[in-house]
Amino acid sequence: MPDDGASAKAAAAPGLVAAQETRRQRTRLLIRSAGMLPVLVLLCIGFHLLSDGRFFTAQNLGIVVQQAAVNTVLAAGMTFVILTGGIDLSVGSILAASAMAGLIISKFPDLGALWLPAAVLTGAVFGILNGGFVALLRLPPFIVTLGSLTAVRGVARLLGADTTVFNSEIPYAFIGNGSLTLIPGVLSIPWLWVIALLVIVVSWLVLRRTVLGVHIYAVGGNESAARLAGIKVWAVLLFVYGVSGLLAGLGGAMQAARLYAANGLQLGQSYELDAITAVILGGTSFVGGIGSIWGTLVGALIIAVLSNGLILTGVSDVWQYVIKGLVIIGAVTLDRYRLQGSART
Amino acid sequence: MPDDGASAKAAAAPGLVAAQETRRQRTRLLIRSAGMLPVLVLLCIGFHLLSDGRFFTAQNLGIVVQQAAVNTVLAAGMTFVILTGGIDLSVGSILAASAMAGLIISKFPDLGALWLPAAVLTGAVFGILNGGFVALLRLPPFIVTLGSLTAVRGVARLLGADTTVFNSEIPYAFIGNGSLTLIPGVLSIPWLWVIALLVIVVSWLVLRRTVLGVHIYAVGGNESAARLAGIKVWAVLLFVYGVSGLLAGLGGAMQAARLYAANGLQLGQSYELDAITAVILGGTSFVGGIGSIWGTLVGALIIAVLSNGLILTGVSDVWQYVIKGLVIIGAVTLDRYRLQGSART
Amino acid sequence: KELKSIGISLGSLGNPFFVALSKGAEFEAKKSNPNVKITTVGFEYDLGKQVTQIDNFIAAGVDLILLNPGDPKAVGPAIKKAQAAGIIVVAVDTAAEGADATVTTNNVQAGEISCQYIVDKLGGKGDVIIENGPQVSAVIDRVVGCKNVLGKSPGIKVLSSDQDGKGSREGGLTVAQGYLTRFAKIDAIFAINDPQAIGTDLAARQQNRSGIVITAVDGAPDIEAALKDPGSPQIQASSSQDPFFMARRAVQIGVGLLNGQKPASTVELLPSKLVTRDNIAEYKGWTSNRSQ
Amino acid sequence: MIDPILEMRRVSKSFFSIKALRGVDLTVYPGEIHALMGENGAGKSTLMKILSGAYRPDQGGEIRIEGKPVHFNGPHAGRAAGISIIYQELSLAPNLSVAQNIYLGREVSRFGMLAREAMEAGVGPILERLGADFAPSTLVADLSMGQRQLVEIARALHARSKILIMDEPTTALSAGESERLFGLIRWLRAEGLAIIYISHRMDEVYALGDRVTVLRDGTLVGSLDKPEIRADTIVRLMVGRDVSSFYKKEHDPRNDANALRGAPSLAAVDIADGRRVKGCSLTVHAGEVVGLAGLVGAGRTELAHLIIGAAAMTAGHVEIEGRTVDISTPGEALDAGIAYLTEDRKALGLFLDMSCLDNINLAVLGRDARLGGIVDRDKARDRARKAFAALGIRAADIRVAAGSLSGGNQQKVLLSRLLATTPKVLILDEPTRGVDVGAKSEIYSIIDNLAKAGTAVLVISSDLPEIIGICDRVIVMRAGSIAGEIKRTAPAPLDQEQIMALATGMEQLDA
Ligand SMILES: Nc1ncnc2c1ncn2[C@@H]1O[C@H](COP(=O)(O)OP(=O)(O)OP(=O)(O)O)[C@@H](O)[C@H]1O
Ligand SMILES: Nc1ncnc2c1ncn2[C@@H]1O[C@H](COP(=O)(O)OP(=O)(O)OP(=O)(O)O)[C@@H](O)[C@H]1O
Ligand SMILES: [Mg+2]
Ligand SMILES: [Mg+2]
Repeated sequence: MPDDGASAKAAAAPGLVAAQETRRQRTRLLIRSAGMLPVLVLLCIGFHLLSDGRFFTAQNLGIVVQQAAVNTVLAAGMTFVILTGGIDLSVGSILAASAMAGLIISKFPDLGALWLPAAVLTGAVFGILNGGFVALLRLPPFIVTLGSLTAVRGVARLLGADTTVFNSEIPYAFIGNGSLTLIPGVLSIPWLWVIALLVIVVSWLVLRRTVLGVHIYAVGGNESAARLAGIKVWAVLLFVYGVSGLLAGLGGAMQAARLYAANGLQLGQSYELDAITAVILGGTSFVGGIGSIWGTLVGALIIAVLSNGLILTGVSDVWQYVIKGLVIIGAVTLDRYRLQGSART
Repeated sequence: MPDDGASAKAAAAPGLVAAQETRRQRTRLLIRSAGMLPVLVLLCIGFHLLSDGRFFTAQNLGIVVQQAAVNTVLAAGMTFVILTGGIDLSVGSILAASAMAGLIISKFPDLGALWLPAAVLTGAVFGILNGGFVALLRLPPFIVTLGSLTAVRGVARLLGADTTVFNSEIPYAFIGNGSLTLIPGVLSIPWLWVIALLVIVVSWLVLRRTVLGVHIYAVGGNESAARLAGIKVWAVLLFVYGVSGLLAGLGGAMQAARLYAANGLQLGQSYELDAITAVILGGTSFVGGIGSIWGTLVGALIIAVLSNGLILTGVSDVWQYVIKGLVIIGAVTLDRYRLQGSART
Repeated sequence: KELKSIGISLGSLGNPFFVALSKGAEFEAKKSNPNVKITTVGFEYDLGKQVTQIDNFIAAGVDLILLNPGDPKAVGPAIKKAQAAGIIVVAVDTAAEGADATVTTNNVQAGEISCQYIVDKLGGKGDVIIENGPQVSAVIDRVVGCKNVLGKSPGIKVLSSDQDGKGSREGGLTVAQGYLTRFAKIDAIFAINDPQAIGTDLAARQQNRSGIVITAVDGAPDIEAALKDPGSPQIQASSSQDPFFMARRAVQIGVGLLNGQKPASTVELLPSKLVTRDNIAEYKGWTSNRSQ
Repeated sequence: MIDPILEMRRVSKSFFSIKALRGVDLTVYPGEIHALMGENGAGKSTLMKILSGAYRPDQGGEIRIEGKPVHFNGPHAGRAAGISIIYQELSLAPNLSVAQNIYLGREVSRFGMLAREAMEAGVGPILERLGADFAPSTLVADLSMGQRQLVEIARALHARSKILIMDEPTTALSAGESERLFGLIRWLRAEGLAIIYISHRMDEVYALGDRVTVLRDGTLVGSLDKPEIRADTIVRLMVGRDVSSFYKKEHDPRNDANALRGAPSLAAVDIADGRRVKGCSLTVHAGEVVGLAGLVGAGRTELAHLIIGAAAMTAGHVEIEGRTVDISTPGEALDAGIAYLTEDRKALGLFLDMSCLDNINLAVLGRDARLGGIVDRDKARDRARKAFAALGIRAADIRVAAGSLSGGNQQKVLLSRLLATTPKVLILDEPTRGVDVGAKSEIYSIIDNLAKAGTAVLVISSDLPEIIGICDRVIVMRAGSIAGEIKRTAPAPLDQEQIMALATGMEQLDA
C-alpha cells in the first residue's frame, strides 16, 4: 500500500525530486540490509565489558566465528528457501545424516578422501527429495520438511546403527580445526569460517547477480505472477530446497571434520531453529520475496556471540535460556522501531 | 483456482442454482473437514492386522486416546492461532512451566487444591504475553514465540531449581489416570480424553457459533479487510495467543496429574511440532482463515495412533522415526489428491 | 596453584542427576577456593554443542573442565585442545578418551546388579523386557550389564530391548503402555533409569497389571519415594549412583592434578549399590549433603 | 438552500515524508451525487479513507457531519456516524460467506452466539435488488471479481448510512452491471443519501455527477456544478493541460494489403476447458487491434488464460502464423510469441517489492544473460531506461519498487515487460482498469503504435467506449461462447448498442 506519492510530485519537479527520492530509497535499502548490525555491535561491546575484556581477543573472536560457521552455512541455505516463502525444518537431520554418511565413507581405505563430496551429495539428495514434494506435488513445505525432519533423523541413526562413528584420521580434518594464516603470527582465520564466508559470497552472487536469483525473489514476491511471467516455479523451488539440503550436507561435513565423529541422534538437534532465527533476525521476510544474505550473516553472528558471550560472562545455564529468548524478541522489537523511524524521515 | 463455474449458469435460473451451489459447498466443506478421517481409519485397521488384533481392544483404545489427549488440547489452541495466520512455537515450554507451577503449588498443604487453576493461569499469562508482542508491537509470531520457547523454558527450569518436582499425593490425580465409567464394566473413558473432547467441543462452539469465531476467521482470511470492517484485530490476536497459552497450561496440568511429576527441562520438549502437525494434518491452512477444529482432532488422533501402533507392532525405535516421517508426508499427499479429485467433480 | 575458575559441561541440567552432580562439584570447588568462578552448562546431548562449550571454556580461561562427555571417543580432539591450552580435563559419569582423569559409576555393574535382582526374584525363569533409553554410553553400558546377567539364565527370555523410553517418566509411560498391550505376560521390566521405571509403574497400575518386577538404575529421589510407597509395590530395586560424591571426587582429583599430584589410576570406577524396598531406610540418597 | 451533510475543511495527510493531501476542502449535500476526480495518486482514496475513519488526518483540519465536528478513531466510528464506503481495493474475507462478509464487524448475535439464519435472510433483499445471482451462504472465494464487487456494494448499502462513498466501484463490472448499479445510485439519491463517487471514467461522471470536485497532487483544484461538467474542463483541471485526441487510432490494417490476407498471427480454434469456455474460435491478424467484449463472467479472461497455457484446455488448439503450437505454460506462450497482460495487476502481474528494473526485464533476463545465467546488468538497465522513455513511465528511478508507482505507471511497467519479449501477439486484459485519463490516452497511443508496427493485438475490455475507440473489429463473448463479431465499416463507427445486444443475448429476442 505504500503507493506512488513520489510519482505525483515527480511530475512537478522531476529532476530534483527524482534524485532525492533515489537517495532516500538507497538509504532505506542500506538501513534495511545493515539490519541488525547495530544490535550485533552492541552485544559485542556489552559482552566485552562484562567479561573483563575477554571478548575482543584474537582467540575468542576465532572461536566465535568458528562456532557461527555451521549455522551460517545452514542459514544461507535457509535464506534461499525462506525467500521463496517456504521453510526447511529438516536441515538438522540432514546435517546428521550427511555427517554420518561422510564418516562412514571416510573409513574405507580407498574411498576415504571422497567423504567430503559424499557428505555434501547426501545432503543434496535429501534436499532435492524435499523439493520434489514441495515443487512437484505442491505439498506445504512445513509439513514436508517436518516429515523429513523425523524420517531423515531415523535414517541418520540407521546409518551408524545408533552408535557414534569415529575417525581420528579423517582426511581434510584441517577444515574443521585448522586456520588459514593470513599474516603469520598476527591474523589467521579458521577454515570453517572461510568456508562459511565463501558460502555467503556465492549465495550473494547467485541471489543478486544471476537470473535464477531474480527468479527466486520473484517466486517469493508473487508466485502466481511469477508463473504468468513464464518462470518455471517448480524448477526454482526444486533448486532452493536442493541448495538448502546441499548446504546442510556441507554443514554436516564441517561438523564431522570438527568433531572427527558423528552420531545420528546427537548431532544437529534443533539446528533448524537456530538457522531460521538467524534468517529472520537478518530481516528476511517470512512471506518471501524480501531479504538479503548479508542480514543472515549478521543474524548468525548474533546467535554465536550470544552463546559465547553468556558463557564468557559466566551466566548460568538456566539464565542463558531466559536471556537468549528475551534478546531475540528484543532484537526484532528494536528492529521494528528502527525501521519505522527510518521510514518516517 | 477451483473458481466459479456455477455462477455463469446461475444467471439462467438463479433460485435453483443458488440452492445447488449451497449444497455443493456443503459437500465440499464436509469432505474438507472429514479430511484425514480415511487415513486415520486405514492406519487403525492396518495396525490392528499387523498387531495380531491387539489394536482394537477397549484397553488399547483407552491408551491411544489418553496419549492423544494432551496433544489434542495443545493442537486445539494451535488451531486458533494458525487460523489467524500465526504460529505458536512456545506451547511445549509453556506446558512445562505450567506443570511446574502447578506441582509446586500442590505441595503447599493449604493451597494444594488450587494447583489446577494455578497451572492453567500460568499458561494463560504466558500466552497473553506472546499475544501482546504479536498484537500490540506487531512482531512476527514465529520469532516472538521462538523467543518465548527459549525464555519460558528457562523460567520452567528456574521454577523447580532444575530438579524433578514430584507429588504422588497431588489432588485431582484422577484426571490424569482415572476413567469416567459410562457403562460399568463395559465402557469407560479416560478423564484426560473427556477433557480433550470438551476442549474440542468448546473450541468448535467458539469458532463456529460466536461472533468472535467469525472475527478469527476474518482476521486470518484478510487482515486488512477485517481492520477496515472495524474488527479489533489486536483483541482477536491477543485472544488466540491467550487461548493457546491457556490450553498449554491445561495440558501442563494434565501431564502433571498423569505423571505426578514435572521437570522443567524435559517436559514438553518439541510438543509444538506435534501440535502443529496435528493442525496441518487436519487440513487447516498455514496462511490462515481456512480450517476446522474437527480436522485437528483427527490429526491429533493420527499422531497418537501412529506412536501407539508402531510400538504395538514392535517396530524398533529407529524405524519408528523413518515410518512416522513418511506417513506424515504420505498423508498430506493423499489428502492433496483426494481434494483435487473432489474439486473437479 | 589455586582453582580460580571451573567450567562444567553436563548432559542435561534438567536431569536431577546432573543437578546433583553440579552441586557436588560446586561444593568441592568452593571448599578449595571460596571465590571460585563456576560456569555450568548442559549440552543437551548435542556433540557439536559440547565441543563449542569446551571452546568457550578455553576462551574464558578456566583452570579445570569437568566433563560429562556425550561420547567417550568423539570429544577426544576437543579435550586435546583444552589440554593444549593448559586446562585440566576430568570426565565424570562417562569415560572420555584422553581425559586427565575419569570418575564414573560402574554402569555395567549397575546394570548387572539391577538385573541380577530380577533373575533372583524370578527364580531364573520368566519373560523380561529391557526398556532402553537414549543411546549414550552410560545407557549402553547398563544394557550391556543387564544382558550379561540375563544371558546367563537360560530360563529368562528377553521379549524386547529396542524401544526408547527417552529417559523420562512420560517416555517410560508411553513405551510401557505399548509393551503391556503387546505382551500378555511380562514378569519383569528393567528400565535404564528411574524416571522410566516410575512411568512404567504408572502404566502397569493404570492397566491393573500386577506381579511385574520393575528395577532401574540411579537411586534418584523419586525412586526413593517410590520404594518407600506401599502404593507402588512393583518398583522393587534400583542400582544407586552417587552423583554428589562422584563430582566431589572429580574436582578433588582435578585440583590435585592442577598441583601436580597424579592420581593412582586415571579411571576411578565407583561401585553401585542396589537399593531395594528392604534396605531403603538406610539409603542416603542424592540430596543429603555429605562432607566426608 | 439545504444544509450540507458533510464539510471537510483544510484536511491534510502525510505518509512519512509524502504529503498525500494538503488542506483539502470538500462540501457535500444530501441527495447529491458528488463525483471526485483526479489522476492516479491525486489523493482521492486517501481523502475518503480519512472520511471513513480508516486513516487519521494530520492536525489542523476539521470534519463536520450535519454541522457537528467529528473525530474518528477507527472505521468503527466512521460507520457509527453514518458513513459507509466501498474501498478501491476489494476488502472482503474470501474464506467467509457473502452474508458473513456483509455483516462483518456488526454481526447479529444473541448472547454472543451468531444468528446465522437471521443474517442470511437479512441480506437477501439487497442481493436481489442488485440482481446478484448467488446465495448469501456462498463463499466469497467462489465468486468472480464482478460478483465480489457486488458483495462490496451490498455491504455498503446494507449499513443504511447517510453518506455512501464509492471508490471506483465499476472497475470490475461490465456495462450491464454498471447500468444496474447506476439505477440503484440514482434511487439512493432520491432517498436523500449523499453519494461520493470516484471514477476515472468520464462517461460515468457525465451520467451521474451532480457536482464534480477535482484533486491534483493532494490539493483541490476546482469544483464544478452540473452545467459546467464538460470533459475538456475536467481533464484540464486534472492534468493541468489539454489532452487532445483521447482515443488514438491511426493504424488501419486495411491500408496494408498483405496484412489481412495471410495466415492470422493468432488463431484460437475451438478452445474449451470443460467448465466455462465452450468451443471458442477467434483470429487476430498482424497489425490488427481486435476487441473482445462481453459481460462480466462471460469467460474472456479464462479464454485468454487457456490461450497462454495458464489453464489447461480440454479441447481445441492454438495456431501462430498458421502453425499449430503446443502451449501448456505461460513460459511456452512467451516463447511462441504471445504475451498476456493480466487484468489483475497487483495479484497476477507485478512484483510490488521488486524494482521497476527487475519487473521490466523479468521475462527476458534468461535470454539476455551472459555465461548462461549471469544477469547482464548493463543491458537490463538500458532496456529499462528505454522503456521508461518510450512509454513515458513517470517514476523517480528505474530502481524504485514497482509498488510505489501510481496505477497508470504500474500498468506501463507491466506492459514494458511484455513488449521486451517482442511478441507477435499481444493480449491485453482490461489494459486501462483503474488508470487515469492521462495515462489512458498514452496507453491507447502505445497500442496504436504497436499495431502500426505489425503486432497483433487482442484487447479484452469492459469499457465499451474504449473498445469502440481503438478497435478494428469486435468479438463478443457470452456465457463462455463467441456470440458474434462486428467489423468496423469505413464511415460508420462500431455500434455500442449492437455489442450490448450480442453480449446480453438481446438480439435473439429481437429475432
Ligand atoms: N498507506 C500509504 N502509505 C504511504 N503513502 C500512501 C499511502 N496511501 C496513499 N499514499 C500516497 O498518497 C497519495 C494519494 O494516494 P491515493 O491512493 O489517495 O490516490 P488516488 O487519487 O486514490 O489514486 P488512484 O486513482 O490511483 O486510486 C499517493 O501519492 C500515495 O502514494
Ligand atoms: N482474484 C482472482 N485471482 C485469480 N484469478 C481470478 C481472480 N478473479 C478472477 N479470476 C479469474 O479470472 C476470471 C474472471 O472471470 P470473470 O467471470 O470475471 O470473466 P471475464 O469474462 O474475464 O470477466 P471480466 O474480465 O469482465 O472480469 C475468473 O473466472 C478466474 O479464472
Ligand atoms: Mg484511489
Ligand atoms: Mg476478465
